[in-house]
Amino acid sequence: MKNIKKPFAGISKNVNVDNRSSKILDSIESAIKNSGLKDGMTISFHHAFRGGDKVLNIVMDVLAKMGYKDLCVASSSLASVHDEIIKHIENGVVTQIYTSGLRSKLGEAVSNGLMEKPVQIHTHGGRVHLIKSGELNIDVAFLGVPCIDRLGNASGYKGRSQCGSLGYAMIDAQYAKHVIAISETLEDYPNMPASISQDQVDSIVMFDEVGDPSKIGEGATRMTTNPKELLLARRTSKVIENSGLFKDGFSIQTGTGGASLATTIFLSEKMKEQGIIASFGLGGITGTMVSMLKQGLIKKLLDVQSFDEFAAKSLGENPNHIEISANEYANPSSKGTAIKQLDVVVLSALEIDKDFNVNVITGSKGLLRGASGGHSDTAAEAKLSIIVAPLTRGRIPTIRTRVNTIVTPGDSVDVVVTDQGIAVHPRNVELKKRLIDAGLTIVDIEELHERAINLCGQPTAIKHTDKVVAQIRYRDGSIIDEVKQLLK
Amino acid sequence: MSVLKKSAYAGTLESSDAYIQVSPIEEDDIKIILESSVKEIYGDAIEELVRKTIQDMNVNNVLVNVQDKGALDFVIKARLQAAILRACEMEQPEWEVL
Amino acid sequence: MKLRRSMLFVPGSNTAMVCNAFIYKPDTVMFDLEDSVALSEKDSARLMVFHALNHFVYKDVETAVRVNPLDSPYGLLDLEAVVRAGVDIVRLPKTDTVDDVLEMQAAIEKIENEIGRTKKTKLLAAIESALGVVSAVDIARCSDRLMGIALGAEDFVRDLHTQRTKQGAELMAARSQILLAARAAKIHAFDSIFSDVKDKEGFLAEVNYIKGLGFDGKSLVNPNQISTLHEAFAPSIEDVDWAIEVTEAAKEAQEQGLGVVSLDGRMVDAPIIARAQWTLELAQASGIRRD
Amino acid sequence: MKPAISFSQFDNTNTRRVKKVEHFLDSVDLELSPDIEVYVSAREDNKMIACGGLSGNVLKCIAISPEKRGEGFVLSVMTQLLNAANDRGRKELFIFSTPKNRTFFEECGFRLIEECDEKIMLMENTQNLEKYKNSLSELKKDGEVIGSIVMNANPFTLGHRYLVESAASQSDHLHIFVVREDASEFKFEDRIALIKNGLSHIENITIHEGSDYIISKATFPTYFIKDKGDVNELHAKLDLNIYRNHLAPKLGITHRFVGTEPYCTVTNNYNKNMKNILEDKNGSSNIIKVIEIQRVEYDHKAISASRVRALLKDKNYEELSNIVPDTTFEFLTKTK
Repeated sequence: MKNIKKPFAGISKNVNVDNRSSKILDSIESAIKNSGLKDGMTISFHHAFRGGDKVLNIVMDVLAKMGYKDLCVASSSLASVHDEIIKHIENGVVTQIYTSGLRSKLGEAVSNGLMEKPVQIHTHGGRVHLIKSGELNIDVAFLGVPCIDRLGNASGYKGRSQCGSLGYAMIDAQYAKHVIAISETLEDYPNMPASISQDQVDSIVMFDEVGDPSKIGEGATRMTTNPKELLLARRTSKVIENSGLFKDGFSIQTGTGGASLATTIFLSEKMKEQGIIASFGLGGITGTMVSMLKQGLIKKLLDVQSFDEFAAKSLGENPNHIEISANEYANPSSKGTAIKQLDVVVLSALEIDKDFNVNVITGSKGLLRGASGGHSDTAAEAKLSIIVAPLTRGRIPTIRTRVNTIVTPGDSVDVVVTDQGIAVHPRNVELKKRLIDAGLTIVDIEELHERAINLCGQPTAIKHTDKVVAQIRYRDGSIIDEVKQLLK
Repeated sequence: MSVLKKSAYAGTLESSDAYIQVSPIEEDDIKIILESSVKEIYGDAIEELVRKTIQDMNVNNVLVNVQDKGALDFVIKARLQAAILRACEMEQPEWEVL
Repeated sequence: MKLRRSMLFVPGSNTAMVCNAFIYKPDTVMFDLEDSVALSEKDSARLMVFHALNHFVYKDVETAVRVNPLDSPYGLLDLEAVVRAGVDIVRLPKTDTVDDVLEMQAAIEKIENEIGRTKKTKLLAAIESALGVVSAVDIARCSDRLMGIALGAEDFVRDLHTQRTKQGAELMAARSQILLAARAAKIHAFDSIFSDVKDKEGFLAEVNYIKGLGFDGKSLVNPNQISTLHEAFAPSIEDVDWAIEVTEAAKEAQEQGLGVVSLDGRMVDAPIIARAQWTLELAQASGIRRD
Repeated sequence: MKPAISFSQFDNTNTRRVKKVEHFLDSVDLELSPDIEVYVSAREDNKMIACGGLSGNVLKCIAISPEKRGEGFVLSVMTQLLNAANDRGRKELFIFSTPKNRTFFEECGFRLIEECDEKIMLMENTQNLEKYKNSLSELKKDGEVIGSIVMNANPFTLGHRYLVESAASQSDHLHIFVVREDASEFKFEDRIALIKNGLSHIENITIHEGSDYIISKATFPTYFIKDKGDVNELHAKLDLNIYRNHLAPKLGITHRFVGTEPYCTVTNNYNKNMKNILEDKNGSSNIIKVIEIQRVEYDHKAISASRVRALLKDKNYEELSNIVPDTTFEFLTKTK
């Protein structure tokens, strides 16, 4: 009997009350030390604060000061506020990036060959796939959250820096080996219901500010007065109305941007007129969608990211406004995604080619200046994917012989709406007939292309070196296209 | 041959427009300085258009400074012709050559 | 019969507007070289409009140009440019008398002859003064080039010593006179602009009002007003039903070689058939109004 | 159908309108720059919504009311300003502003010359800096110690001569830049002539007619600098960074000589900044060693140009003759 352990060995009553908040550490340095982060590892961030994010820059500065090198930064996306990461790349602190998008100075620097390893551009759904398939192995996640309790229950619909849905952060909280939550508002325990749960968080650090509220909402949701955007919106709305899908119980996703918001507004008017109620609105949620929910035009909103303060606020207040994770939203290998139930998605484009391929990542000069986001996820799964773009932007033609970079393959695009004509993918014979019968003028995409080139002239090709600066990962993880370094 | 009597300008810096300045020079030459928001993809085409438009107006000895904000060809032409007519102190162009 | 519901004003010095106006598909694009163009930009705006008129994007839309008065240093130069560039309509600035029209007509004819233009440039007279309104009947009938007369309300109310109101009582006399003059001469009648682009309800109310009076259309300052205007001018489902019946009856009569068209036992004469065809064209262009 | 926004142009004698500009600038936290000659302003519904001014070849006081920002309206305002400048034959223009406005002005054809501390930048709308730098390259002389002096010499004194003589003796070659601005009592042509005449005995020097790239304190604008305590330091930083990063490398300059400043705190501070900036090892270009040379004295007082000007005013020619070279004395007595 000598080897038999005494039952309940080591069990004692926890009488140390201070210990109850032991997750809260005094500084980000100690949280990093505590995490076991080493050179060469992968750290992650999320982009719910968008242009108002303060977490990534502060954390990166601390990591640099602590002497870390060769880190892989996996942020669900990057905004222009993150240009500061350039210096950490130059100094060798960061050597690899996974992101859905990059723009402004960082996009320019990467396009000009800043990094040795190509940036991996993934979709919102594809990011979850990369994480679950093991390619993207997050060692430490730094998750900024608007409010939290001492055990780590965090949410985004309260607090000064309310950002609404934490749909992207939820994935990192679930899969990262070590999770550091960073917040500015400490709520009493239990801060529930929570988006990120107490059993996922290793440590907590309080900052003065995790976000700049004025920059979290990407501009107030107001109706555009730009005539071209209104024209595009009116046309897009007509396409949806006559698509055959516009009936009670249909579902829709639209983005931000003047034309997209206006489409939603024009469509609501038609819904009221015809007594149609949508079953759900999906995706990045805007104030316009929230107002449709309030008016009873939409039954539920499924929100992976709240685009403005109205959406963020509604998420906390309205039981029919529901937070979903990126895995529930769009991961192609998920057991169930909302986009598979989606009828109509309205998307934008920087370039579209004669095969309906869409580029939303590189601009006319070949610089990285956009985001893949949910573009190809939703285009692939929605019953009707509509790409809305002006035929030309100033002198820059949107319709090209071949897009600079493919993000969304033409096979998943159904309709292209421009200010100078609508083109339907040849696959959609029935849809084309419906739209023509409704009195819409449908033209071949070649005709749109020809018109654009007649207006602007044939652009000369952008010159590249052979060096690959970014790889565009399709939602299943495959490389759909590569971006090469610009030749100066 | 039309002769530039002075420096002149036409156009605006607004998007889709061009601001064009022309000045007489001594040499028998058409010198072009081009700044353009679409220089990477249309720079050569714009220079060619500017040169041809000036030649068609029978002008030599000119320095042209083009600040292009993504203007379509017809806009660049209109601005350039306006600047040259002003520099030549001519009220009316020969419409046929435009 | 050409639809002329919307005539979109495009300042000749506003490059972005000149480059984009065609996409909004107004019935007529009207480039302005007069009031909206600063004196220092008269020459460059004229060149801009000249090139726009020659551009392919303006080949499949009716174009008009408001030129400067012939007694200004710019009027004749404007005409030289736009008549050569093949403009469809020259809009006269302030038209007070028959002579104003005839003088413009003579100047245009001279240029047309010089360049051998065979397609006659049409004229549109803008009535902007009390004198113009009382002369409207004569003005409307003085030239076969005249396709319509339009009310220019801003200057007109100043001439009347009053100002514009949303109700528009101050324009009542002028609108009636211009409409009657146009109808008597069988030319188009256009109402003035509605300048408060933010006031959508006010605009719609005015559109319905002038449509009710019998105007063919209206000048516009903002492309966003076009869809509202066109929708308001769209025929109702009853109108379209009636028009289909009339045209079918006419077709039938023609096929059967009958000289008289009858519908439900009543005779249908030529103006009614023309009106029915116009209604169908309108429906084609604007859709059918949902009331 | 009149345009909603109307622009107007007027000069500084139109006090009524200038006053309105001043009010408008005040509403957007800027000040009127007193040296502006020509103004443009934009009005909508009789309310001023934008303004700008021209002073020499510098565009100043460009402001747009907050509700009109961000819609490309700045481009219309800049067009009007460029027109105003062009009408006066001024095509080579400069803008001093805060670096956050950089992209705005780049869209108007301006390019950055230098920016400092996110607080100030200088831009130009030509490629003149490049041209000037290329012209400097041609004047480059070989040697281990390539010295330099920047002087205003208003007018040239024995103090200046002593500084040049000492510096030239310590250098293989010495470049002298004469500040080009006419805010000084003596015209630029006169100042440089006196320098040339007073230094004809020294061989290893090149005298450069100063360019727009040596920023005179007199023309340095301050209307957008909120904390006036920063003005002198920002001027020094901008001027010295342009000197170090653009001009000096083209001539291979290794040293800068400067006279000690016993009286004027502004100049003294400038000299301190000079040491900090030109000798900063973290800079993007080679460091320039700063050598201070003790001012030469006469009658126990350091010789200075301001003393010369004072004596001239008092018509004290005798004392004057003791602190300026003969060539300068002749000039001063001849013109008076």
